[in-house]
Amino acid sequence: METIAMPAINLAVIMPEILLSCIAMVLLLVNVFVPGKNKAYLGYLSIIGLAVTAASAVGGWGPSVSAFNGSIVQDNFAIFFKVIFLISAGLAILISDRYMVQEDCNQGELYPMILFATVGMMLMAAGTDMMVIFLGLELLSICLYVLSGWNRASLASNEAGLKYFLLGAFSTGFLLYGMALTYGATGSTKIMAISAYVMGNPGVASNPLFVVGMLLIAVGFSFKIAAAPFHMWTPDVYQGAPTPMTAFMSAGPKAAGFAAFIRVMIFAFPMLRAEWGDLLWILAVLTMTVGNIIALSQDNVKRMLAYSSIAHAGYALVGFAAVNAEGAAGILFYMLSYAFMNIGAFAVIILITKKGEVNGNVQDLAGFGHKKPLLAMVLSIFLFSLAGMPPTAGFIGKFYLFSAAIKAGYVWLAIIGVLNSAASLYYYLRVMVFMYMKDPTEDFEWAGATPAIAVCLLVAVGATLVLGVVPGTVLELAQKAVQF
Amino acid sequence: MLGAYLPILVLVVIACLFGLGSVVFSSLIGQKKPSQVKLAPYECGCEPVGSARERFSIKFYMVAMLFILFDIEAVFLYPWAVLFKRLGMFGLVEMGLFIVILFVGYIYVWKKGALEWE
Amino acid sequence: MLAIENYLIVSAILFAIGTIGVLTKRNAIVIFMCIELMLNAVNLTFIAFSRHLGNIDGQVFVFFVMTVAAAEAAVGLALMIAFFKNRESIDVEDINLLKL
Amino acid sequence: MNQLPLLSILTFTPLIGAILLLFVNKNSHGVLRTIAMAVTVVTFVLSLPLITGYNAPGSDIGGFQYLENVPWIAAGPFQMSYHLGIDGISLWLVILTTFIMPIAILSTYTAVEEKVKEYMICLLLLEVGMIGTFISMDLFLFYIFWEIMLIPMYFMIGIWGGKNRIYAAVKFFIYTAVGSLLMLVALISLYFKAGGGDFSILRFYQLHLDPATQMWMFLAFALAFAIKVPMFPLHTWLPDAHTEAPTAGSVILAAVMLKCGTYGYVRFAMPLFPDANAQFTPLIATLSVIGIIYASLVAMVQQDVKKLVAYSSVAHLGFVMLGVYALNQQGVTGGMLQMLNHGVSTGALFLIVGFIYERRHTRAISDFGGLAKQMPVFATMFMIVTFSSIGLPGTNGFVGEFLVLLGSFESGLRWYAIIATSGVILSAVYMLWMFQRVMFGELNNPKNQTLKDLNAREVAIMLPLIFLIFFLGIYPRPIIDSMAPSIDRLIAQTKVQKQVAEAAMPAAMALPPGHMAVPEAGAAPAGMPEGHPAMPEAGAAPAGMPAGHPAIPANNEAK
Amino acid sequence: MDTLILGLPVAYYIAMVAKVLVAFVFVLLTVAYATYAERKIIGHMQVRLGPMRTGWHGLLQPIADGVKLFFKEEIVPSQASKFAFLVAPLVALIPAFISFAVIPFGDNITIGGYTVPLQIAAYYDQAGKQVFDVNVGVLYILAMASLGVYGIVLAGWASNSKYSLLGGLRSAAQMISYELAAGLAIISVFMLSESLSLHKIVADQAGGAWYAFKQPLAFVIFFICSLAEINRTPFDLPEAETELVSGFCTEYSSMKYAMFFMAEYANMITVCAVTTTLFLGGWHGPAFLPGWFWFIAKVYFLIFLCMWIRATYPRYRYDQLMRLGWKVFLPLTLVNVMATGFWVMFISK
Repeated sequence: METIAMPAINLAVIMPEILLSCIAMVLLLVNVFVPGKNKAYLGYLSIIGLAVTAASAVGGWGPSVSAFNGSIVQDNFAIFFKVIFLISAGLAILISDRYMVQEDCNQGELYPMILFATVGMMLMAAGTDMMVIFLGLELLSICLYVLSGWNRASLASNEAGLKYFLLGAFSTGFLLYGMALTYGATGSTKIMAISAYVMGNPGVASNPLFVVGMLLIAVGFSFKIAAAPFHMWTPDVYQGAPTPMTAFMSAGPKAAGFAAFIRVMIFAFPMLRAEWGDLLWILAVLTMTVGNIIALSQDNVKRMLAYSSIAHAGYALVGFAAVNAEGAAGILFYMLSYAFMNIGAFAVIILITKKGEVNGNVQDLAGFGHKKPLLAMVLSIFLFSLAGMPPTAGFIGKFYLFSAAIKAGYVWLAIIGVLNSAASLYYYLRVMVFMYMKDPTEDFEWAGATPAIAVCLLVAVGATLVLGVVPGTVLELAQKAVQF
Repeated sequence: MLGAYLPILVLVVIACLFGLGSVVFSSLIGQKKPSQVKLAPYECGCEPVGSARERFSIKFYMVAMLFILFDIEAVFLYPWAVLFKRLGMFGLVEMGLFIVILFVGYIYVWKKGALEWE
Repeated sequence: MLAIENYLIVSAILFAIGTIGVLTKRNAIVIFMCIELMLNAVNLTFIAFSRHLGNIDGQVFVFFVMTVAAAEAAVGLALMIAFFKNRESIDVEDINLLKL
Repeated sequence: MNQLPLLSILTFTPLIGAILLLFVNKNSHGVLRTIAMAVTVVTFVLSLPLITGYNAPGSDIGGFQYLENVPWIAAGPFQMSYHLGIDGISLWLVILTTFIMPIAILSTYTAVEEKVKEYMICLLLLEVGMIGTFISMDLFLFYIFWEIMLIPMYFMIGIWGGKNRIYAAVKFFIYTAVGSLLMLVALISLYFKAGGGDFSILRFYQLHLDPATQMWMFLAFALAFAIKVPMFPLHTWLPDAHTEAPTAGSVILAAVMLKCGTYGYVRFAMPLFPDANAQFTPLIATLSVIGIIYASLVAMVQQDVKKLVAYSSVAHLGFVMLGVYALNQQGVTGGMLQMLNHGVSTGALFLIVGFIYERRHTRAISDFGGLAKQMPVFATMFMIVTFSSIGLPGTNGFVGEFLVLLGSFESGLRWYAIIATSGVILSAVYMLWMFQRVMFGELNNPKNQTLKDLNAREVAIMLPLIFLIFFLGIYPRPIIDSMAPSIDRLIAQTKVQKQVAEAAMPAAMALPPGHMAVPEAGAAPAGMPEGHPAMPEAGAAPAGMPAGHPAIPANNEAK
Repeated sequence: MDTLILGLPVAYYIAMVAKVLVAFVFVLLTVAYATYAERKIIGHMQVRLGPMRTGWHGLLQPIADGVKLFFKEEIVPSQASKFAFLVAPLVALIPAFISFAVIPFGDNITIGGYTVPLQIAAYYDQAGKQVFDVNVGVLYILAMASLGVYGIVLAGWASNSKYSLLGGLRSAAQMISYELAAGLAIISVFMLSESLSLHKIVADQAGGAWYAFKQPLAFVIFFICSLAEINRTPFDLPEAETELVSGFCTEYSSMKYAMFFMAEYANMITVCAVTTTLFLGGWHGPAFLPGWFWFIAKVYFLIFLCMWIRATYPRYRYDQLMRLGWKVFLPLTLVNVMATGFWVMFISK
C-alpha cells in the first residue's frame, strides 16, 4: 500500500488565520455557554484576539514564505493587508455594541461572525491558489450576508442582506466561471503555475478561454470591490445594513477584494498587462465618476458614504491601473487610511442616529457642530480626509495613487481623478455646511458615547492625522510590501 | 464507460414504463364519479378552513439547513475514508481537526436549541 | 469519451440559462436556484477540464464549490425567511425600500 | 543651521495657540480673545527678527535664508522634506501676514459675538497655513499649506458670513480646490520629470523641460494661482466670498490670501516654466488688463460698499500681475510692492466697511450719506485709505502702481500698460464716488444721525495701517532694497533659463526634424506622457521617442 | 457472435436485459409478497391468522389487492397541483426500483464462455477480466435514496391539504435527518474497505469477515437509520394514521396510492439488500449453496426483522425521533469514524 506524498506543511504560515479561527470558535461557544443579555464582553475578547492575531501576523514580516504546495503565502503584501483587515475588524467591533443594543439585536454571534469574516479576508490576501482565494472570499461573503441582514426586525436590513446575498452569489458565479476557464486554459489553479504557464506559452494570450476567463475574473472581483458598472448593490446594502457593519464592509472587505484582485491580476495574467490595464482604467474612470456624481444628490449620510465608497474604490483603481509598485503601495496605504477615516465617520453616524436609524439624513445634522463641537470636529476631520485634503491620511493616499498613475503615463487619468476629488468636495462639504452653518431644526437627544466608541474615534482620528502628517514609516512599509 | 450506466438507464426506463403504465391503466378501468365534496381536501369531514399553503414551523427549515451543512461534510469524509489508510497519520489528524471543528458547530447548534423539537 | 468541447458547450449553455434566469426572474428563490445552476455549470466546466487535463485540482475545486454553495444556500434561505417574515413576499420587486 | 529654527517657530506658534484655545471654556470670550490676540502679537514680534536678520544680498543658496531642511517622508519614489526658507520676496509677505493678523483679531472683538472660540481657532489655523505657504521651499510642503489655508477660511465664510454665506463658502472652496488639485497633478509630473530627489524648489529651478511639457504644467500651475489671485475670468468667487465673509475674514482674504496666488506666480509658475511663461505672457497680460478695466467698471456700479471694495481688489491684483509679467526690475518690484500695498490698504478698507457695518448692519451705499459730519475721525481715516487705494502720491499705492506701469511700459507690454493706466483713473472714479456718496451730502437718514465715531480700539486697529500707508508711500526704499536681489534672481532665472533653453534647442532640433514643433500652442500635447524621460520603465513608450527627446541632456552632449 | 454494438458485444446486451428483467420481476414479486408476509407475520405474532380467504392461506391476497386498487376511482383533489400530484408517486417509486442496479446479488456465473456478474451495472469481458463496475456504487444508492424524499414532499405539497403538507414535511425532515446519520455511519466501512464499490466491499467480506462484526456500532446505527429513512415502524410518523390520517398520501387513491406503498416496500428491500452487502458479507456464505441464495436469504431475514420490529415496537414520538437522530446517532457516527481511524492506525497494526 503506497502512501500518498503530502505537500510540505508549514502551519506557521497560516498561524494568524488558525489563531483567529480558534478564537472565533471559542467565542462562539462562550456565547452559548455563558448566559446573559450583555454581550459586550465578547467584543472585548474579540479585540484581544485580533491583537494577538495581529502580533502573530506582523511577526512574519520579512522574506516571503510559501506553503501548502504554493497555495498560500506569507509575504509582506499579505501581512500589510492582514493588518488592515484586523484594524477594520477591531474598529468595527468597538462601534458595534452600542448600536446593536440600541437596535435590539446584540446577539453574541456578531463577534465570531466578524472574526470569521476577517479570517476569510486574510485568506484572500494570502492565497496564491485561486481555490484558497475563492474559499476566503466565500467565507467572507457568507459572513457579510449575515452581518448585513443582522437586524432581523428591520426591513431595510433584511433587504440589504437579501440583496447582497443574491448579487454576491451571482457575482461569485462569474468569478468561478472565470477561474474554471483559466484553469482549463492553463492547467492549474495556482497563481504561480498559471503565470509560469503563460510565460512559457505566450500564445495562450490569444486563447479565448483564457481571455474570457480573465475578463470574468475581473468582473467577479469588480463586483466585490463595487467598481462601476458592477456597483449597483453597494448603496442599498450599505444603507440597509447595520451601520457598524456598513463601516466594516466598506473598509475591510473592500481592501480584501483589492488584495486578491491585485494578486490574481498582477501575477496570473502578466502577459495581458496591456489589456487589463485598459480595462482597469475604464473601470477606474467609471467608478470614480459614477460614485461621485450620484453621491452629490444623496441626503442620507450612510447612502452618501456608500456612494463615496464607490468613488474611493475608483481612486484605488487608478493606482491599480498604473500597474507599478507605487500604485500597489498606494492602494495599500489608501486602504489602511480608508479603514480609519471611513469607520471613524461611521462611528460618528452611529452616535448621531437614534433607534431605527432615525436622524440619518444630512439635514438632521443641522447645528450639530455647535451642539457637539468635538464630535463635529472629528467628523469634519474624517470627511476632509475622505475628500483628500491635507494634512490627513486621505490626502497622502490619493497623492500616491495619482502619482502612480502619472508615473505610468496616465496623466489624464490623474486629472480625471482630481476633478472627481473636487466634485466629491461638494458632498463632503455639504455635511459640514449642515453641521456648522445651519441652525438646528430640533433638539438633539444625546445618548452619549460609550468608552468603546470613544476609543474607536480616538484611534481613528489619531491615525488619520498621523498618517497624514508623518506617513513616512507606513509608506515605507507599504513599499516593502509590494516588492514581491 | 457509458456502458456501465446503460443497464441503469434500461432499469429506469422499465421502472418508468411500469409506473406510468399502471397509473394509466388504473385510470382507464377505474370508475369516475367525481363530486365537489369528494374533490375537496380532507379535513376530518369538515369544510376546509383556509389554504393549506400556509407557513409552517421554522423547525423544518432548521432541519433542512443543518442537513445540508452536515451532509456536505460527508462530501469530504467519503473520499477521505477511501484513501484514509494511504494518507496515514496525517490524514487522521487532519480529519480529526475537521471533525473537531464540526463539533464546535454542532455543540453551538445544540446549545442554541436548534435540535430541540418541542 | 466525448470531446471536451461538448462539456464546455453544455456548461456554457447552463451558465447562460442561469444568468438569464437571475436577470429575468422575480422570485428570490427562483433567482437563487438560477445562481445554483450557474455554480453547477461551473462545476461541470471544472470537471470536464480536470478530466481533460488529467489533473485532479479541478475536482477538488468542485468539492469546495459544492460546500460553499451549501453554506450559501443555508444563509440565503435564512435571509429570505427573515425578509418574508417582514414583507410577506419573496418577490424581488418588493425589495424596494432602499432606492435612489 | 545652528540658529534658532525661527521660521518653524513662527509657523507653529499660532497652531499651539489654537490648541491652547481648545481647552478654554467656550463662554469666556474675553479669555479667548486675549489668548488669540496674544498669540498673534507674539507671532508678529517673532517675525520682526526676520527683517533685521535678513541679509539682502545674502549668499545663501538661491538667496534663501533661515533655511531649515529636515527629511520628512521618504518612501517609494518620493522624497519630501520639511524645507523652509525665505528670500526678499517672501520675507515681506510673511511680515504682512503676521502684521495683519493681530489687527484682524482686534477687529473681531465686537463684530463676532457667537462661537468666538471656533472663530479664533480658525483665524490662528489660517495664519499657520498662510505663513507656511510663504516659507515652504519644498513643493509638496507648499501644497499642503496651500490647501490647509482653505479649510479655516471655508468655515469662517460659512459660519460667520452674511446671508448667502453657504453658497459663497462652498463656491470659494471648490473653485480653489479644483485649481490646486490640477496643480497637484502638474506638481507630481514635474517631480517625475526631475528624476529622483526631493521636492525642493531649488532643484526644480535647475530643470530644463521641453516646451510642450512646460506648457501643460504651466497651465496647471497658472490655473491654480489664477483662481487664487483671482484673475479675470476666474474671479467670480471673490466678490461672493468677500461680501459674505466676516470683516476679519475679508481682511485676511484680501490682505494675505490673494497674495498667495501672485506669490505662486512669482515663486513657481514663472521661474519653473520660463518658456511657457514667455509664451503665455501676452495672454496673462491681456487678462490682467481686462481684469483691471472690467473690475473697475463693475465696481463703479456696485451698491454694496463691500462688493465695491472686493471688485477693486480684482483690479488691483490685475496691476500686480501686469507688473510681475513685465519681468523687469521696476515691474516686478512694483508688483511686489503693490501686493503689500493692496494688503494694507484693502485690508484697511474692509476694516472700515466693517466698522460701519457693525454700527448700521447695512452696507448699501444708498443707506449712507453725510457721515463725515457725524464721524470725523472715521472720515479722515477713510479718506486716507481711499487715497491709498487710488494711488495718490504720498501714499503707498502710488509707488506700487507707478512702478508697475513704468516697468510694463518699458517692457514688451507697453500697450497693455497704456490701457491699464485708464484703470488708475477708473479706480479714482469709483473710489471717490463711493466716498463722496457715503461721507458727504445730506445726513438725511435718521439712523445715521446717532452714529458714534470710532472708539479707541478701532483707532488702534487703524493706526498701524495708516502709518504703513504713509511709510510705504514715502520711504519704500528699505523694502525695495531688500527685495531687489531676490527679484534680480527671479528675473535672471526666468530669462536666463529661457536663453539656455533656446540655445539648447537648435541642437535638439537637429536630431529629429519633425519632432520639435517649437513651443507653439497645441504642439504635441498628447505625446507628453509617453515620451516621459523620467520613466524609462514605462514599457509602452514608442521606440525612438526618448532618444530624440530634447530634455535628455546626455544625448545632446553626446552629439 | 462478436458483433459489436456501440463497442460492446451483443452478448453483453442479452445478459444485461436478462439481468434487468430478472431483478425487476424479482423485486416486484418480493414487494407484492412482502405485503402479504407482513400481514401474516404480524398476525401470527399477535396470535391471529392474518389474510386467509383469498387462495390457500390467503396466498392470492396481494393479487386481489392489486386488482382492487386498479379498479378504484382516481381522485384528484380540486385544489391540487395536478401535474405535481401525478408525478409525485412516480418520483417516489422509480428511485426505489432502480437502486438495485449496483448491488451484487451473487457470484459471477459463466454462461457459454461468458463471465456474467450477478450485478446489473457490471460487465466482464471474455477473458473474465472485469471491464467495468460502478465504482461509486454507494454514492449511487445514497443518491437514489435521497431522491425518494422528493416524491414525498411533492405529494404533500401537491395535495394542497393540511394533513398532507404536514405529513410530507415531517417525512422529509425525518428522512433527511436519518439519511445523514446513515450516510455517516457507513463511512467507517469505507475506511476498512478503501473503496466505494459494492463489488469490492463484498469481496472484502469473504470468509465470514463481515463488517457487522468489525463495525457493530455502524451496523446497528445504519440499520436503524435505514428503517427511519424508509418510514418503517417505529419511525412511521409521516403516515401516522392516528394523527395525520396517512400524512402525505391522505389525498391519494387508486394506483397512485398503491405506488407509495410499493415504493415503501421496494425501499425496504433495497435497504435490506444494502445492509446485507455492506455489513453481512453480501452473497458470501457456505459454498454448498450458490451466492445468490445466501444473498436472498440474508435479505429476507432482514425483511423479517423489519416486520418483527413493526410487530413489537410502538411508534416513536416526533421529538424523540428527531432527538435520537440528531443528538445520539449523529455524534455517535462521528465518534465511530474517529475510533475506527485510531483502531486502524494504532491497534490493528
